[in-house]
Amino acid sequence: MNAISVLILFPLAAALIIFLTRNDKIRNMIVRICAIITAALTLMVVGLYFKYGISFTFQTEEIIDYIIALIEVLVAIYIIMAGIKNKKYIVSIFAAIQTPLMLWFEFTQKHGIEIETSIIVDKLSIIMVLIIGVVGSLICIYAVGYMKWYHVHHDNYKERKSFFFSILFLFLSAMFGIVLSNNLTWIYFCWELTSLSSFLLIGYTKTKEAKNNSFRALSINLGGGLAFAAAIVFIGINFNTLELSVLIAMKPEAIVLVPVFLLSIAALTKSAQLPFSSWLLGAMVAPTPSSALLHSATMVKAGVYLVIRLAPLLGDSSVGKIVTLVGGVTFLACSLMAISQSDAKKILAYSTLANLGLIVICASVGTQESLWAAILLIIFHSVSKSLLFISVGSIEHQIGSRNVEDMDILMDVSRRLSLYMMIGIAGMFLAPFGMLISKWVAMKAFIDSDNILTVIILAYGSAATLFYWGKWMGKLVSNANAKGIEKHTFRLDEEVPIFIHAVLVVVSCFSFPLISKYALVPYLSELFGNHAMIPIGTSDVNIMLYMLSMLVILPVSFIPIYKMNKRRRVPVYMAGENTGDNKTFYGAAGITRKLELRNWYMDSYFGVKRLTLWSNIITIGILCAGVILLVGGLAG
Amino acid sequence: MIILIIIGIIILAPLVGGLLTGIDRVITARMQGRQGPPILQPFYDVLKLIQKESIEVNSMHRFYIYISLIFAVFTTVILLSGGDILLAVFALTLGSIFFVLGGYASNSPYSTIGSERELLQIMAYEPMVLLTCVGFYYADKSFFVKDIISASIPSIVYLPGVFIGFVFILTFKLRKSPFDLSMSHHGHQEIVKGITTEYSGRDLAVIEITHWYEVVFALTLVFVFFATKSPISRIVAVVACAAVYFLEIIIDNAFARLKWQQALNAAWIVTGVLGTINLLILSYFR
Amino acid sequence: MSILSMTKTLFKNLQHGPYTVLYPIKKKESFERTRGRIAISIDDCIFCSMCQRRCPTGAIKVDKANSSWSIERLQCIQCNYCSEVCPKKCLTMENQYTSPSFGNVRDEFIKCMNTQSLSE
Amino acid sequence: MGKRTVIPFGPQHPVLPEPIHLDLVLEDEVVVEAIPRIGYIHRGLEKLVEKKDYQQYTYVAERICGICSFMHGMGYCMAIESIMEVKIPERAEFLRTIWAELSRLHSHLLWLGLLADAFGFESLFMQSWKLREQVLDIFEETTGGRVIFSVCDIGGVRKDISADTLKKIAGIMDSMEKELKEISEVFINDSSVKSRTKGVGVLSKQAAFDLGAVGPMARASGIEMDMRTQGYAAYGKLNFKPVVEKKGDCYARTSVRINEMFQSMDLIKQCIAIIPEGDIKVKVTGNPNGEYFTRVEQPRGEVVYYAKANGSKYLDRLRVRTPTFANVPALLETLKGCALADVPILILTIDPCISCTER
Amino acid sequence: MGQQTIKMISSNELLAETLHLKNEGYRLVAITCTNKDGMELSYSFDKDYDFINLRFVTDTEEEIMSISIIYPFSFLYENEIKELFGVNIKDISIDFNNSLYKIPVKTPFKTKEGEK
Amino acid sequence: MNFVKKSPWILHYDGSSCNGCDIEVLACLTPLYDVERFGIINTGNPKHADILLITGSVNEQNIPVVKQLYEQMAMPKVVVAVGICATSGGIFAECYNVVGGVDKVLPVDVYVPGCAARPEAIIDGVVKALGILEEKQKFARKKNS
Repeated sequence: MNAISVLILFPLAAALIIFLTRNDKIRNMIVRICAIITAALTLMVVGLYFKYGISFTFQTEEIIDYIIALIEVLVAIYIIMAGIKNKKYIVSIFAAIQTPLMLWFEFTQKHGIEIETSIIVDKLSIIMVLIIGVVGSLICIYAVGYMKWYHVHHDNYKERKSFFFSILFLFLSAMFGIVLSNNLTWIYFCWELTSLSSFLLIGYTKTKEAKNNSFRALSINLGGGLAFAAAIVFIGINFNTLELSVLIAMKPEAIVLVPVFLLSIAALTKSAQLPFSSWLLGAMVAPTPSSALLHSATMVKAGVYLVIRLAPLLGDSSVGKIVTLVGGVTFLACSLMAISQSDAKKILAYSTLANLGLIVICASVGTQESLWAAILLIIFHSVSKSLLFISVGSIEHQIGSRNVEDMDILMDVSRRLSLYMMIGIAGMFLAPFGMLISKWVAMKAFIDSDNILTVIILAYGSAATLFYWGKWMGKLVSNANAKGIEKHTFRLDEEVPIFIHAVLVVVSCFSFPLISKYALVPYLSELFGNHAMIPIGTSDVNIMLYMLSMLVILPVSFIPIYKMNKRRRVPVYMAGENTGDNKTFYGAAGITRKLELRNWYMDSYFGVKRLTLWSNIITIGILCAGVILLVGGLAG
Repeated sequence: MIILIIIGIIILAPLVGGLLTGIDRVITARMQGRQGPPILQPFYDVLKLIQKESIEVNSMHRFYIYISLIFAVFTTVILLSGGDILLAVFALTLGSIFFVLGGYASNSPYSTIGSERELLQIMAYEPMVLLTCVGFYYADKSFFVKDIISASIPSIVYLPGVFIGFVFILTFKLRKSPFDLSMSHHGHQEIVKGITTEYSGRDLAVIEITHWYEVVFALTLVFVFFATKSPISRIVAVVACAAVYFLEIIIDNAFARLKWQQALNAAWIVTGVLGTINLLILSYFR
Repeated sequence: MSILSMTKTLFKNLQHGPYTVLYPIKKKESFERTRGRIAISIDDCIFCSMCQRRCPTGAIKVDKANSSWSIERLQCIQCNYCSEVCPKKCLTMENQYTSPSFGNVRDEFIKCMNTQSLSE
Repeated sequence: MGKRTVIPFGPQHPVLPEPIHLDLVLEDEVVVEAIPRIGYIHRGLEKLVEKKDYQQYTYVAERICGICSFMHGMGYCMAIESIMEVKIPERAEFLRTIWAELSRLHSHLLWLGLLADAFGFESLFMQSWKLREQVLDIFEETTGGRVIFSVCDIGGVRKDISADTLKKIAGIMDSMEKELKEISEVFINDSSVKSRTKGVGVLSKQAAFDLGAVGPMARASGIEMDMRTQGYAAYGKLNFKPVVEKKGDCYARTSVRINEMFQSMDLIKQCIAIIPEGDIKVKVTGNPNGEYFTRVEQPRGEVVYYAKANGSKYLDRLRVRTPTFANVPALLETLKGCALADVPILILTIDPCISCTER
Repeated sequence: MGQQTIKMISSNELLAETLHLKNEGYRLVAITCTNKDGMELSYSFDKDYDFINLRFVTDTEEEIMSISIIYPFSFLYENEIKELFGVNIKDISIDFNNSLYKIPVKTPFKTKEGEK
Repeated sequence: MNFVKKSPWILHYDGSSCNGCDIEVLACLTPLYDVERFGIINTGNPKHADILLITGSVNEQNIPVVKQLYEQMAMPKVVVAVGICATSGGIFAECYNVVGGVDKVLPVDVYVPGCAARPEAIIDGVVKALGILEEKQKFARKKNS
């Protein structure tokens, strides 16, 4: 248990130190060291508690509660002030409602509620800790390299690196808090802290756009927080408990479903599901490491983590159906919308939304198989997506743009980067890689649970996924030559984390049977009280491992063939008008014209505006239906 | 033993595929009132291509189509040895994606547009392929071909809608008009030869052989719809395969090539209507 | 809406069998007027050079001194003008076309001797 | 970075029977801009009038274009005959009309085939060209050439068609009409074909007029313009009305051409019914002096022959304004905003004859 | 055959006359250039088979206004005449700058056979 | 076995012909002549083609095009000049913008005369070209071994 307190408190301390260090070099060193220590701590905690897991409560809980309340008040004041200062009153209103609500609850209603276990370490939280710790610390190291040139390129932004790094570490601490706590008030507190750090990081550049987007993010997240707070109050008053595990163990009756619904709303906002998704897209203005860490790999996972925790209550209940539908619409709509995007970070954002939607579906369907899929999706998605984000960050550095269309010269600029990028993309949608395995199981789970609608949504969504990743990959492999591009150094600080990420993507695919055997199956067996099975047959797993090995071995085995077999090289076919360099052709009036090859975006079909409007209307409708059902349930 | 079977499949599948392509060409010719090439013409073509010089536009673009071939072989082996249909479909998709990447890798105008269209085609037919697998699972409680074809009632009884939908998207897979946007077997197309534009010699032969494997893959799925454990049904299934193939030839010759909008709409709507309704009914009665 | 409206024709063709003339094996019979290539009955020729002057492409060469008449087969456009203007009507248009060659073909005809063709 | 693709289209391209180049600027597959480049076939044959005398030039004029070879020969001969004020025999007028209409028939069938090919309907292409072979057989039987006839001459025609053959031709026309009905059914009614032609490349009546479109291109947009109504050759004695459609899209142009084919068959039969006996040629002596504009309706539209002679056997100037030359601006207009898949159809829809255009 | 009127004008009347014809509803049929005693330019118009030619004689020095502002599609004719005859036509809406045909000989029609 | 003879693929390019020969080349594909009997496919893509059929003469503008197409074809390859314009320039030989026959820029292997060349003649020409193709193939192999 000491290890766990250290795990939570160490990043906090690191954040403080970093914030106070003013010298660039020293600070970078500290960041690196702290990141490594965090990772080491994570591994240690995992090692210590993996086999059996623990649950305990602190003796000094009351003091902690008071400290939390104090910080909460301070944060609330800060937010209210900031809201008023920037004329974003909605933020102030939210803060002004929920904090007094929580304080009122804390000081008047809470007496008599005993918390038996405030910290639970089980297989699920271990997996989450592992993701947060490893991916998070890698991204922190990456950020050191990234931020170095970030301010060189964007010299119009004020440099606030120490602030940036310390928020990153603060955030890590808060994330650990969310996944390890069992006490709902603690989860709520950490939840609000992540919202706050997200808000601070999005607003990092202090441009008008950044400011607007950060406030949008904050207001939506605070809205979710309000739902969370309401849920806590409801639970505390009605069931006389504040423990998540106790809540989960209840029967899905109408009265229980009310807080579950509220918590689900909170989870949906955090996971940026439609109709609450606009904040995540706006968050892409933040520097890339924060997008990688907060807006894809970890923070948004807090939402789906909560849904997974609530899964036993969702299952067949009306709330479960509602959440499934919202996830389904998000998955389909965002997969389609990603097609019309050309900004790499936007594509990643839409893809994140879609995948979170998928995880939400899996979690809310709530069968053993679907939860298996959901947890695996979290793992694979975190690793692949943060690899993609940080690669895009470095690509932006190398070629000066993060538009997918400009990446056709990447092969020429940096073969390694494009390879990492390919691994990341392959990890997102190709067959033997993780995401697809999970999708497969998800599909099977949906069929088994007779969710035919979600099966169909999955079929269409996957097809759309294929298209946008496919065309991006296409740009990466196309051999346009990059003349006149100034090559930058690919810093070690950037490359090492990217490389480790890439290795992780591949290794996690190879080792998923192990993960399944040692973590998922025991967790699910315990949760459902029967013996869980790995949903994929052994023979299939073997075939998939063959495929994966082929994908690794084949490219390597081609190298000698290339060396041996030299061929006559001719220019590409340009209807006979090639000028000879594969880049230009003789155009009309004898002018030499540059060949330009661009992807399809099909705006008339997959345009964001129309799709967003419709899917928002549908999801809002679904949520309203949920409210009506709940009220009806309570009445009946 | 297993290894022998696998080797047998690897060798026989392209022979069957090539022969079918040859028959296709002859029947097509006869339908157009022509004499047509010899039945073995596809083999002559491929052998010729292997004998010819292979030229390249850059060092990378041939790599992808070899991988594509390997995965097409892989798929066929999985399917014919009674393996998991869904896994086979995924492997085939992987192969198709590599084929598409091959088109992009050449960075040539028509290849790139071909790749773009090919991706669109994959997007158009993928839902139906997945739903077909789902349908099999619904009907026979298993993704494994060996389980499905040893059921007592043929899957077609449960899945008539899915079957029609599948035959519909088979037109994409076999690269037949009206859905041969990305790479037509006929000479004249606005994007020249699509993805294959930049390939020559051995590489082109590889693409052709990949296509043969895909033909076998597609017809195997048709076979699975009809086969049960009784031997008569196996014969019926083979006849059904022949009939479907003949139908595809007629469709090929009786349609203009559609544009991508129409292709995407048609495929998605047919999938949405036939596949969905069939599955909904099935899940209702289950 | 009508789809597959081509099917009727397709089956008709299928039933009828190919319309193809199996060319090198079987030949399509040519018509009486078919313009293939120019032939000369050199014995009747008076070497007036009318054909040479009128030939639009300059394919015909007439050499009065050697009493030879020659034609560049790869320049002749089979317009039949020469045979129309020939005062002796010794130029005729044959049905058989000139067969493809690997190089320039110049057919030369010299009077008093039998037809002889030289290829360069 | 924009999302615009810039690619070359042609000169060598499988869908283009003739070399023409377009710089295509695409967005997805939508053509935003199409800039043409021509000159691959430019030979400069108008200049040849200074080297070939006006008699020899008949053969050059025939080879301006291999598809409407006869019409070019006829247009040229008519221009010279008008300058020299030669009245050609009536039978020759009728023979010219028969050949001209047969040419139209073959040209339209060829076009139908190519159109089918452009939208990937191979069997339809084969059917159209199979039908066309029958017309070519008639050509070969009556003139001796499948493509280039060399029958039109200044002062008449060089070959007569016997009464038996004429009867046979009428018979062939009857049987062809049936077969043509069968394939025109597909062009007009098949929904997959309609989906590729309806609403594609719409040219309004005003636009067609403003862009100077001629021939079927103009007639499909509702402009009734047909030089044959001026009654040159034997057209004055025949009964027909120009085929006009209103919509101005590819579908309308297809249907105009198909109806013109039926009309041509009818005209041929009319000619055969009333063709008079008599000479086929008058002897022309002397050299032309003067100038004249001849306007003839080719399968592709109105062609203008301008000949200026100075009394020597070499002309001063021969100018051919071919229909494709007039239709190119309309083509460029319709290309804007079309899909890449429509580009071959639109290029074909004006029935381009680049070798005419560039001469 | 319809009427064939040839109306002689001077080169500076060209635009006004063309505009007049355009307003009457005439369509431009062709622009023809003949090299005989200077460059003889004929602009042919047609309305319901009524055929009118505007004609004037110029040389290769004089600047001729393009009529492409009135009939936009005249750019093809004008480019051709400019390239083949060397007539100095200015302000063509789409000017190919003498590379419409991209011929190796410069203005081949400017000189006549035998006059070289 | 030498399979080049069994499946010659054609690339047809229209130099500056009058279309007469082009439509005859196309006519070879149609039911009456159907060259697919010989395995001939009109590919329209130099990278796939074995035989380059050129109709029409060459001029300043299309010389680079023709050369490039030839370069982009894989060995062994042959060039067949179809029609009088392609063999010698024909009636247009004296035009200012006609350079002459195709042999001015490419090594022509087979000349198919005719104005316009008849489909039968074109088939004959292609069959003749097959012989040359085979020779070239043998030669290339000998050189390799």
